[in-house]
This record gives sequence, structure tokens and C-alpha cells, in this order.
Amino acid sequence: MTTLTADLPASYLTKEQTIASWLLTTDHKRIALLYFASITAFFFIGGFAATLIRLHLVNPAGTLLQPDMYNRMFTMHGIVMVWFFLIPSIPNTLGNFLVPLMIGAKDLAFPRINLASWYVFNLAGLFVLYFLFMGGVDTGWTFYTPLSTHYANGYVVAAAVAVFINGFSSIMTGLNFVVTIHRMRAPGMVWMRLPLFIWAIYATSAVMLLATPVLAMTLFLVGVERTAGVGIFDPALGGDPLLFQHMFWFYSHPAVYIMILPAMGVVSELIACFARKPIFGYAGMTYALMAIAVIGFFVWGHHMFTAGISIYSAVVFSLMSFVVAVPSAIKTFNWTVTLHKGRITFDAPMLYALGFVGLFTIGGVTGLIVATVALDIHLQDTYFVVAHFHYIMVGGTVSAYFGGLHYWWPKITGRLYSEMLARFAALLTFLGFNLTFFPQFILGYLGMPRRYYAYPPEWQVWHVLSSAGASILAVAYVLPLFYLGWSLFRGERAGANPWRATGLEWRTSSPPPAHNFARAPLVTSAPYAYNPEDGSAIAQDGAHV
Amino acid sequence: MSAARYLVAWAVMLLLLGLSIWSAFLRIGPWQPVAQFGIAVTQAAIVFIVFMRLPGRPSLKWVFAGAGFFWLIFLYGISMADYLTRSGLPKG
Amino acid sequence: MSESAPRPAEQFADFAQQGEVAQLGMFVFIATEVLFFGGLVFTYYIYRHLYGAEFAIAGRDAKLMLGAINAAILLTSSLTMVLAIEAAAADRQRAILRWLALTVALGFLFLGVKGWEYVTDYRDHVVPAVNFLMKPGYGGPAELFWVFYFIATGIHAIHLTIGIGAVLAMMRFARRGRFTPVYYAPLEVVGLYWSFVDCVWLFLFPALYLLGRS
Amino acid sequence: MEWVPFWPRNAATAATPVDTLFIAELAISAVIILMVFAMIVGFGVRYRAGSDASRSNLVRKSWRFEIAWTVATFLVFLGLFIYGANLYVWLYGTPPGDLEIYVVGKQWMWKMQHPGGQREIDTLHVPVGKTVRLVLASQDVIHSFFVPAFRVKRDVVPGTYETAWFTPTKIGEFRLECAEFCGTQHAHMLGSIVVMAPADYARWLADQGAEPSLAQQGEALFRSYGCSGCHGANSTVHAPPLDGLYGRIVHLQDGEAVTADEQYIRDCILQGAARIVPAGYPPIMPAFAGQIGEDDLMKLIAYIRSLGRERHAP
Repeated sequence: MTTLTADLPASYLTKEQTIASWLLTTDHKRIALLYFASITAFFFIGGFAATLIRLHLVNPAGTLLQPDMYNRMFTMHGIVMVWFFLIPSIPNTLGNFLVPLMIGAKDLAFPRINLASWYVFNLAGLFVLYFLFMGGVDTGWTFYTPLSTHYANGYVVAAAVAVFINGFSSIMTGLNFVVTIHRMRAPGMVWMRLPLFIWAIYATSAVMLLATPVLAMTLFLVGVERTAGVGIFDPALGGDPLLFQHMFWFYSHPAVYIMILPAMGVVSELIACFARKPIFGYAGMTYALMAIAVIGFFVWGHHMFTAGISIYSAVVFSLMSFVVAVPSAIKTFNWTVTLHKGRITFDAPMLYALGFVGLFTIGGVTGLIVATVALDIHLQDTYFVVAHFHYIMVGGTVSAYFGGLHYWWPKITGRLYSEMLARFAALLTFLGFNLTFFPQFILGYLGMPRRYYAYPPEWQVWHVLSSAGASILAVAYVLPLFYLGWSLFRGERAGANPWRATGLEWRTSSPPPAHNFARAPLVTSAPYAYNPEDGSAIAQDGAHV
Repeated sequence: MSAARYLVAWAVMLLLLGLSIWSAFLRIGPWQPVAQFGIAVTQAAIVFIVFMRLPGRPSLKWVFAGAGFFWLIFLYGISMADYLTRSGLPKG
Repeated sequence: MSESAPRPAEQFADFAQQGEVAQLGMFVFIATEVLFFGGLVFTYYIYRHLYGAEFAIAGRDAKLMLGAINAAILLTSSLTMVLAIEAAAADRQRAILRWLALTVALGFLFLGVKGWEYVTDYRDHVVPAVNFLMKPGYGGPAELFWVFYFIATGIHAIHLTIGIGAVLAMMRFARRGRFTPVYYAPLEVVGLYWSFVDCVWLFLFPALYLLGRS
Repeated sequence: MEWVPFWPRNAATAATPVDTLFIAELAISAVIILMVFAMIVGFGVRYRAGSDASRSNLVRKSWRFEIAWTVATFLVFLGLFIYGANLYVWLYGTPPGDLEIYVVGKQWMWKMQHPGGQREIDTLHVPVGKTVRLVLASQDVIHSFFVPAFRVKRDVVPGTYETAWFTPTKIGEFRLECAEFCGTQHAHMLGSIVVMAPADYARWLADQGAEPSLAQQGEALFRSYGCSGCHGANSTVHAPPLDGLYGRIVHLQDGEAVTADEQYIRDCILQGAARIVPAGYPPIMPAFAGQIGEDDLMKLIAYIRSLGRERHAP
């Protein structure tokens, strides 16, 4: 550690160097890095499963993995990616690092709870590793009953426990953010001066807090049913499998917004900074974020259109799904219009952000197609749906996560990375992603169901294209590991504000000192006070940058 | 002074408890769960307002305390709408 | 945590802010708990809606007397808890300890009654998966009622046990004189939790004990 | 659309309207995507840092744009919703059907029962141009009956009946898939729908051998399970008569009125008097849950349905 920080100023990284000082830290910035380590590990575990799945599907007969093994692979891919990568990705790393910095606080409201949440997260992770090495789970990440409770032969209870415990870490993080954003803002940081990233984290935290407990109870009931053999959701004993689906999707649809809202926040920061222009329609953007968070709770039934819910509620759920798309459309429009009359540079974070807007748009419009009840009858549970949600979650969230990581990397580490390699990785992500998932739209309309380990030979060409894209995508995701890692040792020293951005996080040294600011900041300016005419900007504390 | 207020609240709560039990033996059919649930909501309101001292700073407490209950309305309401309009599923 | 000269944690400006933030945090946590229990009560109400008759027959075998006694015990414990907080605000250190001790005692009493109730339930053969007999008149879904009875009361008992632990910790703090009229946020926060657990019982009681009595 | 190399086959009446809607939405999607990409690329080139395009006269008041954009999007979405919901109600409504097939899904096969008693596994023969009504049940976990060429899909949830319908328009063999993950061999829970010319279909039916019809098999079960003891014509027990029950409105004891469809009859058999007692009858019927399998249930229901038909038959 000492060698890495040799030429850097005194900072949160240099304060103490013992292992214990990291494992017992209550500094939000160190906890962010702890989370970063954990979720990176899970990203590659989930990615490994995805790699095996794509390799397996090159051959229509599906001979690489045994059927049972294939089922365990996609289940693990789903569970790990959803709960152990996507949901904590932006909030727990970038969010943890940036929320206090951006609002001008010394730390989160409950630093010890923050640390505890990391331990709880890893405890849940241990359960994942346990069921992984014991042989896996074969229910799909959705745990549908009665398959999960009475028929599956994997370690369902261990998986449910893992997700249950993981929920506590979500709740602890959400609770911390909500209270912090409400009560710990620097003087002058009124709500309508908050950076959009903070608004997004706030909306995300609210969704986490309001949805996660219901999932916890649902999985608890599944665990009880499976261990005790009683029939809570078992139709043979009077239970209703659709009740499980209602409760599961009451959480799991809003969970999609837990994944995408922070990404929208990151992208807003990036586009404003690299277009050197205030974000178009700031107030509208905040309303849109909150609208998505709230309306997102009324649409869960679109996962159940073919499951046997009443046709009346299916129609209402369809309508609400169209309604929730409106604020997303507004955001896309505002991002693109922000570029108008900007002074745009195409640094790596900006490439990721623009890639996000493109992929999110494709994911969004295909979302309209599956929200249309009549079409969803054909498309439900096919690769069309798979492609659609990967466009949102991988094309959207993961692109934004990488963009944010590059953007704030100099702040987090005090180092600059190789811009050329980073741009190359960003372009590669976009290309590889489209090649992987676009063919899946076609497969879906042709009628290829999800979770099939074998398929008719005439569809092979689309699967081969998809797998080829996946290998490009894999390179694009591994590449940053090398050049970002390299930058830690050999990277040029970054100044306090390498992008000349306006947020308070750039008004302290890189990396920031232990308690964030040498002097408590006073906020006098709206966010994103960029001037495209000469590329100058006024930071939120009034300084010209 | 405030101790007296707590004592009164406590006595009212016990009274409501008795009322709830008494209502269980009345032959009022479908109104029974309504009555009992109504009493429970009243009791919960007393607990939140008196014992958990919701009035007072910070007033944001009201929002957070209410959010959970408010959000349950969506879970109950929207799912119930499905159950009540599902064809072929007779009511008990 | 153990510094002798009390001062607010580093991220806060003063004790007032720290106290308010702690309370808010607890209320947020309570909101999540409401949704957690709400999910359970939701499944219960759906099945009660679908199987009203069976639930009414099964519910008649719940021990109303014990349930009602426990409701009264919990209501009283909420009173003693809040009196402990009042004592802290008035700086009556002995009174804090006395009321907290009474709260803990009531908590244990509740668990004792609950335990006794479980024993009688076991003798009644109404414990699903362990000792369950379909009694004459029971329809198939009657077992579902008892499943919910044990899950709900079980989770509630776990919450109450955590509450007892928290109150015991507060007694330790109080004995060391850590609560001053300026800052007694931990006690206040534990009090909120305790009252909330009481609140849960207020909803479980009619749902589990008052069915099918008329 | 079948000239497109990656378009699914169109072999039922539902396929054309679904395809039309799909193409309409694809077109709108394409417009939106092109617009966004064009703006990103266009602005990106014109307002790149090096260009000396004018940045003066920035739009400061953005409300008007935003509201206009919001309302326009909302109206387009609303139109799509109405179009889709309308079509859905037609797709999900169940027309009477020229032919009733009972389908039981179980890990990992589809069992089909024709009204004439013919049974098939994983294959279903139907005549072209006739509306086929399916009654779907599951023996174990949730399955989903999916025929891509017909654009029809229904989840088959254990414990309840689902109905679906299709009217094939082309002769040929079409892929039947299970679309809801149902365990290890999910990917092999496949089958085919064989659509035949009416004459070929009649010949195929005749070739299946003379099995008693589904209703006749049900009648045998009706006696062996002891149903006839109470519901029979000369029973002394005061049980509701089943003649003409199917499709009628039944008034229940709590004042509720339900239609006696497959689901109602199924619930009555499985749950007995604990549940749905018609007004005016004592609650004495035993529950048969756990004693009758899905196959037998369907036969019993076919029999009870036939009771009405025989009487009304001209």
C-alpha cells in the first residue's frame, strides 16, 4: 500500500495502513473500496457463468454442460449478477464514496451501520459460495413455486438465505443514504441544488427500503415451505403459486429501478461535464427520477401477463407500464438535448455515457413492445425478454457503472489511467454488447424460450453471433482491470479536478483527506454551471474552475 | 404531567383491547374483521403518536413512519384487484 | 463508543443533530419492518379471503386467553418503556433503571406466556410439520392457518427477544450514567423499536385469535 | 412476413394481427432509436470541442419543450396501449370452440385428451380451420403451453385451470414448447401440433381405435368414486342435480353468484362442501383433494359437461 501512495498527498488512503484499519474502518470512502473489491469478485463469478452459458449455446444440441449443470449455471448467473453485482454496484461503491462528498458532509449518518452492511453483504456472499461449491441451485433466479419448494433438487434454502441476508445490506445502505441526504447536507445545498446523482441515489434508496422487506418475507416463506414441507404456496395444500409471483415481483420489478436509477444519475453527471453545458431541464430530471421510483411499484404484473392473472389487472398493469416509460423517455430526450450547443469532448467516461443513452433507448423501446399485453403473450419467457432486460441492465447499468468508475477514478485513487485504452474499451463494450444481445431479439420473436439448453439447428447462426459478441464483451470488461490496475502503480498523478467539473467532490484533493474537506464547504451555486461558450464552469461552492 | 398522558393512553389501549375481544363474539358477520382491524389501527395510531412521540421535531418522522403503511396499500390494493377480478377463482 | 467526555460523533455538528438523525434512522427502519410484517399479513389476508370458513374453524382453537394476556402485557411494557425515556429526559437516573428493568421483566413474561401457549398448542396437535392432526371439521387449508400462526408469532417473538437484548444494553448504559437530558438518543431509539414490536402484536392479535368466535 | 428469413411461421388466425401490431411498434421503435442516434451523432460532430459553431442563445426556459415532449410521448404510448389491450382482450377471450382438448402438463411431457377419448403424448392432431379450445392443467410445477407459429402462450399453473384457443390456418407440423422453466429437462418438454385437412383428421381419429369417449370414461369414474351415490338420478341424498350444470349461473350460500365452468366444477370436486355450496343444499359433500389426479378430474368434468349437452341435443 505504501508504495502505491508514495507520491500522493496525505489522504484517506494514507491515514493508517494496517489491515485492521481497513477492515474496521468507518470511513465511507474506504468502505466503498471494500465493496468495490467484493462486487468485482462477484462480477467475475457471474461473468464466468455467463461465459459458460454462451459457450454451451454455440452447439444446438447443447453438449458442453449437462442439462442440470446448465440450469445451475443460469440460475447462478442470475442470482449473482442481480443481487451481488447490479443492485450494489453503483450505490455501494460510487454512491458510498460520493454521497457525503457531493453533499459536503464529513461522512454518512451511520458509519458503523455502513461498515456492518459490508460484512452482512459478504456473509450473504459466503452463502452464495457455499451453495455454489455444494452443487448450485436449479430454480432460476426467480425461485418460482412450487418448483423451488417441492421439485428442485439444488440448494434452494441456502440460496434463499443468501438473498435474504443480502437484503439486510441493501436496507442498511438505503437507510444510511436516505437519512444522510435528508439531514447532512452542507449549508446552501438545498434540494434543487443537489447533483442528479444524489437525486438518483435518493430515489434508489427509497425503492430499496420499500421493496426489499417484501422480498425478504417472500423468500423466508419459501424457505419455511421447503424445509418444513408445509404448503404456503403449494396448490396441493391450498396455496396459490400466483401469490408468490405477486410478492416476488412487488420487489423484483422495482429492483430493476434500483439498478437503473443510479445509472441515470451517473450519466447525467457525465454528459453535463463533457458537454460543458448545464443539464437540460434539471427540475424535470428530478421529477422524472422520483416518478420512475414511485410508478415503478405499480407495474409488476407485466411479468405475469401469461401467468393467469385476471385480464382486467393485466390491462391495468400494461397501462402503468406504458406510463412508467414516459419519464424514462423524458430523461433520454433531455440527455440528448443537453448535447445541443455544448462543447463536447469524447473522453472515455463520455463514450460510456453516450453508449448508455443508445443502449438504454433500445432497451426502452423494446420494453414498450413487451409492455403491450397482446405482444407479450408471444414474447413472454422468450429470448426477446432476455435481450430487452440485458439492454437495460448490462447495456444501461454496467455501461454507466464503468463510465462512472472512469470518471471518478482520479478522485478515488489520485491517478490517471490510459485514456486511449479506456476509449478503446468503451467502444469495444458498445460493439460487443450489441453483437451479443441484438440477435437475441430475433431469436425471441422466432420463439426461442428462455432457459433452454438445446434448440433447433436452424437457430444456430443467431446463437453463434451472440456468443461471438459475448467474447468481445468479455475482453471489453477484462481490459479495464489491467489498465486501471496499472494506473495504481504507474499512473500519472491526478489533480484535484482533472475534468474541471462542478461538483463538491472535485473541490477537495485527489484522493480526498480522511474527513473529506479541509474546510466545510458552503454551497452557493446550482449544479452544472458549465458555460459552453468558453468551456468554463462555476463549482457549487462558487469557485471558477 | 406527561406521565399522566401516557397512563391515559395506556388505559384507553386496554379498553380498546377489551372492545376488540368483545366484538369477536358479536354476530356481525363480515363487519367483524372491519371492526377488529379498525380497532387495531386506532391502537397503532395511539402507539405511534403517544408512545413513539411522533409530534415534535424532526417532523420528517411523520413521513418515514407513514411510508411503510402507505406503501402496503399498493401491495394489498393492486394484488387484491387481481384476486377479485380473476375468473374461475371462487370466493370462500 | 467509550470515551468518557461525551461529544457528538465526528460527522455531526451537535448532539441535537445526532439525536434527530438517530430517531429518523429508526423510523426508516420501522418502515421497512412494517413492509416485512406487511408481506406476511398480506399472504394471511389473501388466504383468509379465499378460505374464510376453514380459517374461522381453525382459528377457534387458538388460545384467546393467553393471546389477550400477552396483548395486555405488551401494552403495559410500552408504557414502562416510555416512562424510562421520560425519566432520562428529567435526569432521574434511578427511575430510568427501574422502568427499564420492569420493561425487561414484562418482555420475559410475554415470552413465558408465549412458550406456555406453544406447549398447549403442541398438546393440541396443531403444530404443522411437527405434530398436526386434521381435526373433524377442519378443511384442507386449516393447516395454512396454523402455519401462519407459528410463522407470525415466531418472528414476533424473535423481534421481542432482540428488543429485550437492546433494553438490557440500555440498562448497562444507564448504570454507567451515559444518559443525560441533553443526549439520550440510544434509549429513545430502543424505545421506538420496542413500541413498534408492541404495535405488530396489535395487528397479529385480531388476525390470529379472534376468528370464528361468534 | 414469412419471406423474411428470421420471421416465425404464421399458421393461425392470431398470428397476423399480432404481427401487424409488432411491426407497427417496431417501426415506431426504429423512428425513436434513429432520432436519438442521429441527435447524438449530429450534435457530437457539430458541437465537438474543436468546432467553432455558435453556442450563444442557449435555450434557458425548457418547460415548454419538456411538456410538449412529455404529452406527445404519452399520447403515442397511450395509442399503442389501447391497440395492444384491445387485441389482447380478443386473444384472451375464449370463444366456444369447435373442438375441446384437455391438456395436462407434467415434468416433462404434454398429455392431450381428445373429446372422443383418444390420447396423445407430446403431439396434438387438429383439423385446419377449426377453433380449438384448450383446457390446461398441470400435475406438478408451472409449465407454459407455447406454440410460436400460432402466437399463443398460456402458463399452466398447478391447482387451477387455464383455457386457451387457436384456429390453425395452415396444414403442417408446428413446434410446441414449454416456456416456463420447469426443471431439469425443461428444454426437452417439446411437442408438435399436427394440423391436418378435415378429411385426414377424421381418418386419423378413426385410426386411433375405438376407445370410450372422454365423457364415457368420466361416467365410469363418476360411479367408481361414488359420486353417483348422491348426485345420481335415484339418490335419496339431497344433492344438487348436475344435468345442465355446465355454463349455468350458480347462486351460492353467501349470496355470491358464479358461473359453473371447469374451474368451478374442479373446485367443487376437490374441496367439497368446505367451499362452494349452492344455496339450498346442506354442506355434506366430502373433499376429494389428493384423491383424484388431473387426468381423472378432466374426465369427470367432461362427463358432467356432457350431461347438459345430451339433454339439450336436438
